[in-house]
Amino acid sequence: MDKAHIKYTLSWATLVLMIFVFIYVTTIFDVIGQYGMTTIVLIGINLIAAVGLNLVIGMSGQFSLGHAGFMAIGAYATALVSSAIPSIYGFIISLIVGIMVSGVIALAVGLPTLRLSGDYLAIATLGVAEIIRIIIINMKSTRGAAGIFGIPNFVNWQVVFGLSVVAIVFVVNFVRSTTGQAIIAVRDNEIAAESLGINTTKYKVIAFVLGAMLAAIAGGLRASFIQSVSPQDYTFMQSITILIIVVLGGIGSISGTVVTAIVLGILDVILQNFGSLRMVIYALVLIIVMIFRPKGLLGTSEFSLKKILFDSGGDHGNNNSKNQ
Amino acid sequence: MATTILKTNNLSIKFGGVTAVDQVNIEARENELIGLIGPNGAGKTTLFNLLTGVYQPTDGEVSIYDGTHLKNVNHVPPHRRAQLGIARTFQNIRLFESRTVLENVLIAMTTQSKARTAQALFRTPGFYKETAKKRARALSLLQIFDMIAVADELASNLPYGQQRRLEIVRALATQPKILFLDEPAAGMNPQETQVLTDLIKQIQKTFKITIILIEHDMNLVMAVSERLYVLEYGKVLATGTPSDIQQNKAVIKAYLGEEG
Amino acid sequence: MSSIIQQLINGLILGSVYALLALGYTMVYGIIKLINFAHGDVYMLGAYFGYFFIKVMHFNFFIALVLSMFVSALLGMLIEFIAYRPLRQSPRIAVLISALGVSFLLENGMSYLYGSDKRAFPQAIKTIQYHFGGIQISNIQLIIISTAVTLMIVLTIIVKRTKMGRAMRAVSADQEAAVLMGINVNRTISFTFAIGSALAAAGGVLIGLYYNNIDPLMGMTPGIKAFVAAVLGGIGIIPGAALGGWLIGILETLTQAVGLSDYKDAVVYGILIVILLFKPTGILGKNKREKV
Amino acid sequence: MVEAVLRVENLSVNYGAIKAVQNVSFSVNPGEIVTLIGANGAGKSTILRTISGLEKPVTGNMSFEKQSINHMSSEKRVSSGIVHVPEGRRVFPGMTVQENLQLGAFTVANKNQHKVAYNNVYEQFPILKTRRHQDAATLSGGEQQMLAIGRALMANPKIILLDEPSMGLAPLYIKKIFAIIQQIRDTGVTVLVIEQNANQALKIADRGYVIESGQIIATGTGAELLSSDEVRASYLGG
Amino acid sequence: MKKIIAIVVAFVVVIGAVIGFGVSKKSADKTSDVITIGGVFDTSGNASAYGQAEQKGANFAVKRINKAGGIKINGKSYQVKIVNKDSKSDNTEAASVTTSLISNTKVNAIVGPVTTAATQAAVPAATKGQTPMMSPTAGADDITVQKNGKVQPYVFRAQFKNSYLGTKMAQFATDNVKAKDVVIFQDNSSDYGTGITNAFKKAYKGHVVETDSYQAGDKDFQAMLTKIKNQKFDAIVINGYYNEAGAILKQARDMGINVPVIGPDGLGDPKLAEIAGNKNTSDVYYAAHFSTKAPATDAAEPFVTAYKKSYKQEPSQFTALAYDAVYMIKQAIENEKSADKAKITAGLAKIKNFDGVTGKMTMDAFHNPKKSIVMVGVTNGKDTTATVVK
Repeated sequence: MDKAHIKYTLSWATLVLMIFVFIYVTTIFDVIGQYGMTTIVLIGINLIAAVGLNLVIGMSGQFSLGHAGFMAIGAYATALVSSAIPSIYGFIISLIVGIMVSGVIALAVGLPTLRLSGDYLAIATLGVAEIIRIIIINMKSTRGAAGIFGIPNFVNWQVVFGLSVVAIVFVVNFVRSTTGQAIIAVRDNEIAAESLGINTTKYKVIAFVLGAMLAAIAGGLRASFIQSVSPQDYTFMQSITILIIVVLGGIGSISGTVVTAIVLGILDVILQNFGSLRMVIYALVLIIVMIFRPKGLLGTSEFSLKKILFDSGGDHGNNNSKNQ
Repeated sequence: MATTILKTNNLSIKFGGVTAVDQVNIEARENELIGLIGPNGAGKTTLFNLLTGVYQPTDGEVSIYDGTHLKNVNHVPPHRRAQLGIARTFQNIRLFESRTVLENVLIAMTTQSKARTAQALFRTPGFYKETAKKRARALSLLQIFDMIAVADELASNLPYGQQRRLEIVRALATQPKILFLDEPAAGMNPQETQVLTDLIKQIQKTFKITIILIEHDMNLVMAVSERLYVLEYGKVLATGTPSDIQQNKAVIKAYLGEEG
Repeated sequence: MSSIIQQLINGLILGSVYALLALGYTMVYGIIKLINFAHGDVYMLGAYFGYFFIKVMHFNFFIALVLSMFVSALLGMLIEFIAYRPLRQSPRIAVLISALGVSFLLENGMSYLYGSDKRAFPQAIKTIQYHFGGIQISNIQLIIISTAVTLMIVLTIIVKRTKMGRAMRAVSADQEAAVLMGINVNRTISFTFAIGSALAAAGGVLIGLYYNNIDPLMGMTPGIKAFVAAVLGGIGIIPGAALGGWLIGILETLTQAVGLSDYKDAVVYGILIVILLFKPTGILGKNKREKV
Repeated sequence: MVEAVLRVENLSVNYGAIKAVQNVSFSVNPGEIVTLIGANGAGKSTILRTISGLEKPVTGNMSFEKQSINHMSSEKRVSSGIVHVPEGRRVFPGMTVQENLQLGAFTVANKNQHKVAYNNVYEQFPILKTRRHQDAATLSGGEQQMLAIGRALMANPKIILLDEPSMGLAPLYIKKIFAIIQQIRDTGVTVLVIEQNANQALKIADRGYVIESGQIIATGTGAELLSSDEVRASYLGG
Repeated sequence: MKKIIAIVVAFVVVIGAVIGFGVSKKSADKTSDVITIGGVFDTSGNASAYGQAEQKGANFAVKRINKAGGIKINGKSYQVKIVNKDSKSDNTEAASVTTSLISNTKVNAIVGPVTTAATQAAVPAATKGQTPMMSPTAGADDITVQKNGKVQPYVFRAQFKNSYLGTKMAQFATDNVKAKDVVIFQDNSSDYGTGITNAFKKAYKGHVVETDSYQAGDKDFQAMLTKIKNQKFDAIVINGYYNEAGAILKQARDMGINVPVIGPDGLGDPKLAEIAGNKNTSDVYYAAHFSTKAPATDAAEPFVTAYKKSYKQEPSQFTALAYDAVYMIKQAIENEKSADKAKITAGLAKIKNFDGVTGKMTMDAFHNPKKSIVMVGVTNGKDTTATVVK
C-alpha cells in the first residue's frame, strides 16, 4: 500500500470519526434527545437498505421492486432467533441467519428471474416480495398478522452508525473490485460484456444476492430496534420507500443515497406534524424533485474526498464524476 | 500449412421466413487476416453473431480450435466463447459509456483477473498490487494504440474514431486468439482509415492472432486482407485473394450494381 | 358443477374491471414505456366523479358514467402534462417516481379533502337478481360485463379505425418515424392518457355501483393487480391486457373457491412468475432480441 | 438564377460531445436531384435528420422556400412539404400497407386528396396495391422501401429527403429504386438523397456533395464527381 | 494542508457550539401550566379511516375538557393541549412519533396508536420514556403483557381484549342466536381478525363449517360467498372491520344469504349500513361499546348529541374509544392530583368504575378495561336491540 492510499484511507476514516464524535457529543449533552437518536437509527437502517438496493438498481441495472421481501426475511430472522437466544450473541447469530436465508432465497429467485428484462423483472420481484409476505402472514411460527413483539433490543445509534459505515465501505470497495466492475459493465452494455467473457447472469445474480443480504441486515436491525415486527411493515410500500431514496439520490450514486436517506429522514420528522397533509407534501416533493433533478439529487456523481482535500488528480479511476 | 482455428459447416440461420445466413462454409487459419465483404444486408454481421454465439444457428455448426482439435461450440454461450479466445467489436459501438477509457480496458481483463473480491473489500496490499499490475498492462495496451492521453476520459466523450479504436483495444485486452472486427473504419475519415489500416496489420503481427474483418471501405479491406469471403443474400458468393476478388465479375455486379 | 360456473362468472366480472384498468396501463406503457402507478388512482377519482354526478348532481347513472369518463380523461391529460411531459427526455425511472408522486398526491389529497373513510356509492340502479338453473347473476353484474366489453370494442375501433388511433399505434411502434409522418407526438400521448383514464374511470364508477363503496385508497390494490394483468398478457399489447385482466380475475376467484384464500395473491403472483419464466414478455408478447 | 427551395447555411450539429456536422452549407434547387455521399458516420444522416427536425442544430440556418424553418416543429415541416424517408425504412411493422400509407397522409386534411394520392402511389408501386391488406412486416426489404417512399409521397411533398434508399437491397431493387427517384423528380418533387451506393446515386443526381467527418469536402455535378479520381478512390474502391 | 487545518478548526468550533447549546438547553427546562397529551394516530395510509376517526374523538374530548374548565389539580385548573402526530399506518413510524412526543414534545401521556401492530412497536418507546400510553383500539391480548408474564407498566387500552370479544361472541352465538353451525370470515391482514377468530373457535360450542380469509381493502367476496352458499349454516361471523363487513353483508344478501351475521366492535360504525344498504343490514349483531339503544352509562347520550352537533356525523366506536381514552387520563390525573407521568401511570392502573361513553370501566391487573359487552342488533340499518352478554 503506497503513501497516497494510506493518506486517502486515513482521511476518510477521519471524516467518519468526526461525524461519530459529533453525534456522540450531541447525544451526551442531550441536544438531540432520544428522538434524535431514534431518527438517526431509522435513517441508518433505511440507508443500509437503500445502499443494497442501489447495488441492484444502480450498479447492476436490474429493476427490483422486491426489496421489502428481503428486509422482511431479515426482520423475522432477528425476531425469531434473538427472541429464542436473548443475548448479543443471539442477535449477531440472528443477523447472520437473516443474511444467509435472504441470500439463499435471492439466489433461488434471481437465477431464473434475472433473465427477465426491465419491467418484467420488476413485476416478478414485486411478486416474490408479496409471496414472502403472504407466507409470513400464514405461518404459525411468525404469529401471522399479529407479528412478533418483545424482541430484545441490541441496536442503538452506535451499532447502526457502525454498520452503515461498513455497508457503505463494503459497497464502494465492492464496486471497485473486479466483480463490481464486471457488474457495472453488464449494466452499461450487456452484449459487450458478454463478448468480453463476462458471464452476465452470474454477475447480475451476485448483485441481486448482495442487495438482498444488505436488505436483510436493515430488516434485522429494525426488528431489534423497534422490538417488534409485523407483516404490514413489509408491503410493496416499503420497497417503494427504499426505491425512492435510491432514485432521488441518483441511481448508481452511493453518496446520493446517503444524502437522500438523511434528507428524507429529516423531512419525515418535519412532516409528522402535518397529519393527513403529510403525504400530500411528500408527494409534491417527489414530483418536483424529479422534474427539476430527473437524474436525482447527485446524478451519477460521487462525493470525493480526494478532490476536496488533495485535488491532485492524475490517479486513474477513483473519481467517476460524470457531468452532463 | 497453419492450423485451422475456426470453421463453419453449412451454417444457417432463419429469422421468421428469411434465411439471413445460408449454408455458409468458411474457415480461418492461425494468424490469418480475412476480409468479409458484401452488400448491406448480405448477412455479414449476422454471421459474426453466429460465430461469437450471440445467435444460435438454425442449422449447421461452428467449430473452434481448442488447442488440440476443432470443437463444436454451437451450444457454448458468448461469454464462454470469449473465454475460448474469441473477441469482437461491434458495428454500432458498444462501449461501457459511464466508464473511462482505462476502465473499459480493465473490465475486459475480468476473466483473467487474479484479484479476489475479498481483497478488494478490505483493500489489502494484494488488491493494490494486483490492481497496479492490471493497470500497467492496460496502460501498455493503450500506449500501443496511442490512447494514453485519453485514458481518464469517459468513453462516451471520445470522438467517434477513438471510440472505434477503444473497442479494438478492449477486445485485445481479453487476449483473444481470433479477433472479429465489425466495420472498424465506419465513420473514420481517410486519414484515420489509413492509420487503422496500418494498425490492423500491426495487431496481426504483434499479437499473432487471427483477424476477421467486415468492412465497406475497399481500400482498407484490399490493403490488409490476405483472403476475402464475399457474402450475398446470406451465401458465400466468392472467396479468394484481394486481387482475385477485384477481378470477379459477380462481385463487381453485387457491389456496384450492373457496371462498376 | 353449477358452483364452478358461478365462480367462473364471478371471476369474469372481477376480471372485467381489472381488464378495464389494465387497458389503460398497457396503452400508456405502449406509448411511453411508463408504468403509470397513478393509474389506479385515476380509477379512484373516476369513482368519486361518478359519486359526485349521481349524488350531488342527480344525473342518471349512464350519463354520470360518461361524464366521469370525460372529466377523468381531462385529468389524465393534465397529469401527463404536469408530471410526465417535462420528463420526456429523462431516465424512465425518474418518470416512474414522478408517477408514484402523482399516485400519493391523488390518494392523500383526496383523503385530506374528503377523509379516508369509505363512502356509500349511491345505488342509482336497483339490484335485480336473475337465476338460470343454479346460476345467479344480477343486472349490475351484467351491466359491468357489457360495459366493459362495449368499451373494449369502442377502444379497438378507435385504435384500429380512427386517425388518432393510427397515430397512437404509430407513436407506440416508432416515435421518430411517427414524427416524420407529421404526427404531433405530444398530442398523441395526451390522447392516449385521456383514453386510458376514461377507461379507468369507467372501471371506478362500475365498481362503485357494484360494491357500493368508494374510498381514496381503493385504487392501490387494483392498480397493482391491473399492472400484473397487463404484464401477464404482454405489456403494451391491447388484447393482452384484456386477457390478463380476465385471467387474474378468474384465477383469484378459483383460488378462493378451492380453499386457498389465505394465499390468493401469492398464487396469482406465483403463476405470473412461472408464466414469465416460460414466456418472458407475457402471454401475447413477442420476444425481441436486442439488435447487435 | 433559380431560387433554392432548400438552403442550409453553416449548419453544425452535436451528439453530446461529438461534433457530427460542422459548418455545412448547401442548397437544393427546385426540381433537382441532389445527393450527399460519404462514408458511414460521416454525418449525412444527421444533416437530413436536422432538416426534418429530428435533431436540433447548434448553429446555422435552414430555410425552405425562403422561410427559416429552424424553429418550426417537425409536424409543420411535414405539412409544409418537407418529407423525410428515414434510414432503414422504418415502416410501421404491425400495420397494414394501407394503414402505413394512410399515416403518410396524416397531415393532409382533404379526403379527396387522399384518394388521388392512393391512386398515384398504387400506380407507381403496383405491388403495394396487391399487398395493401398485408402487414408491413411481411414485406421484403425492397417492398418495404417502396412502401416507405410511397408513404412519403402520400404527404404531398415538395421536397423528399431519402436516407440510403438502396441499403440492403438486391441489385434489381436498387435499380428500381433509382428509377423511381427519377420518376418522382419528373413529377415535380425535389429530391435530396443520401447514398453509400455513390456510383448509382451520382449517375442520377444533378448535383452532389461529398461529406467527410461532418464537413463538405467536394461538390459538383453528378458527372463531375463520378469522374473524379479522388471520389472514385474513396468511395468506389480500388 | 491549509484545507485540512481549516476543517479541523471548523470541527472543533461546531463541537463547541453543540456542547454550549446542550448546556444552555438543560438549564432552560422548566415546568408549564399546560397538560400535554400526545396523539399517535394513522391519519394517512391504509389505516387512516380508523386513525382519522380516533383523532377526532381525542380532539373532541380535549375540546370538551377545556370548555368545562380543564383539569383541576388541587384547585388549580390546567388546560389540556393535544399534539397529534401522524404515524402513516407504518409501525416503525408509530415508534418514531411516540419517541418524538415523549422526548421532544415532553407529553404527560399518550393516546394511541390505533392498531395492535403499531401499539406493539410503540411499547418500547413508551417504556423507555416512562410515559403512560393508552391505546383506544389495540386488541391483541398480549400487548399489555411482557414476555415474562408481568404487566407492561406503561401500556393501557380502552378496547376489549380480542380473546374476550371472541369468547363473548361465541357465547352470544350459541345462547342468543342459537346458531349450531357457523361460517367465519376473518380479516387475515390484521391480528384483530385472526385473534378474535381463534378465541371464538375455542369458546364456540357449535360447529364451524368453514373459515375463510380476506384482506383489508378487498371488495369482492363473491367467490367466498358462492363457496359457502349451498352449505348448511345458521349464522355468519365476520371478524374484521365495517369496511369489508359492509361489502360482505351486501353481497351476501344480494346472493340470498339471509342468515344472522355476528361481528365484533369493528362493525360498529354507521358506515356499515351505508355500505351494505339499510335493507341488507338486518339481522346483524355486533359487539358494541356504546349504543344509544342501550346506553352503557349516562355519558353516552350527551356525547353522541354533542359530537353530532360539532361534526355533523354520527360518532363511531373508534371515536368513542379515543374519547374515553382521553377522559381516563383526565380521571387518573384528578385521582392522583398530579400530572406527573408516573402518577398518571399509577392512576390509570387504578381506574375503577369509570363512567365512560363506552361503558363503566375498571382496569384489571393487566391494564385491560373490564366492561360488559353489549351485542347490538341491527334491523334495517338501525340499532334496534341490545343484549348485555354476561
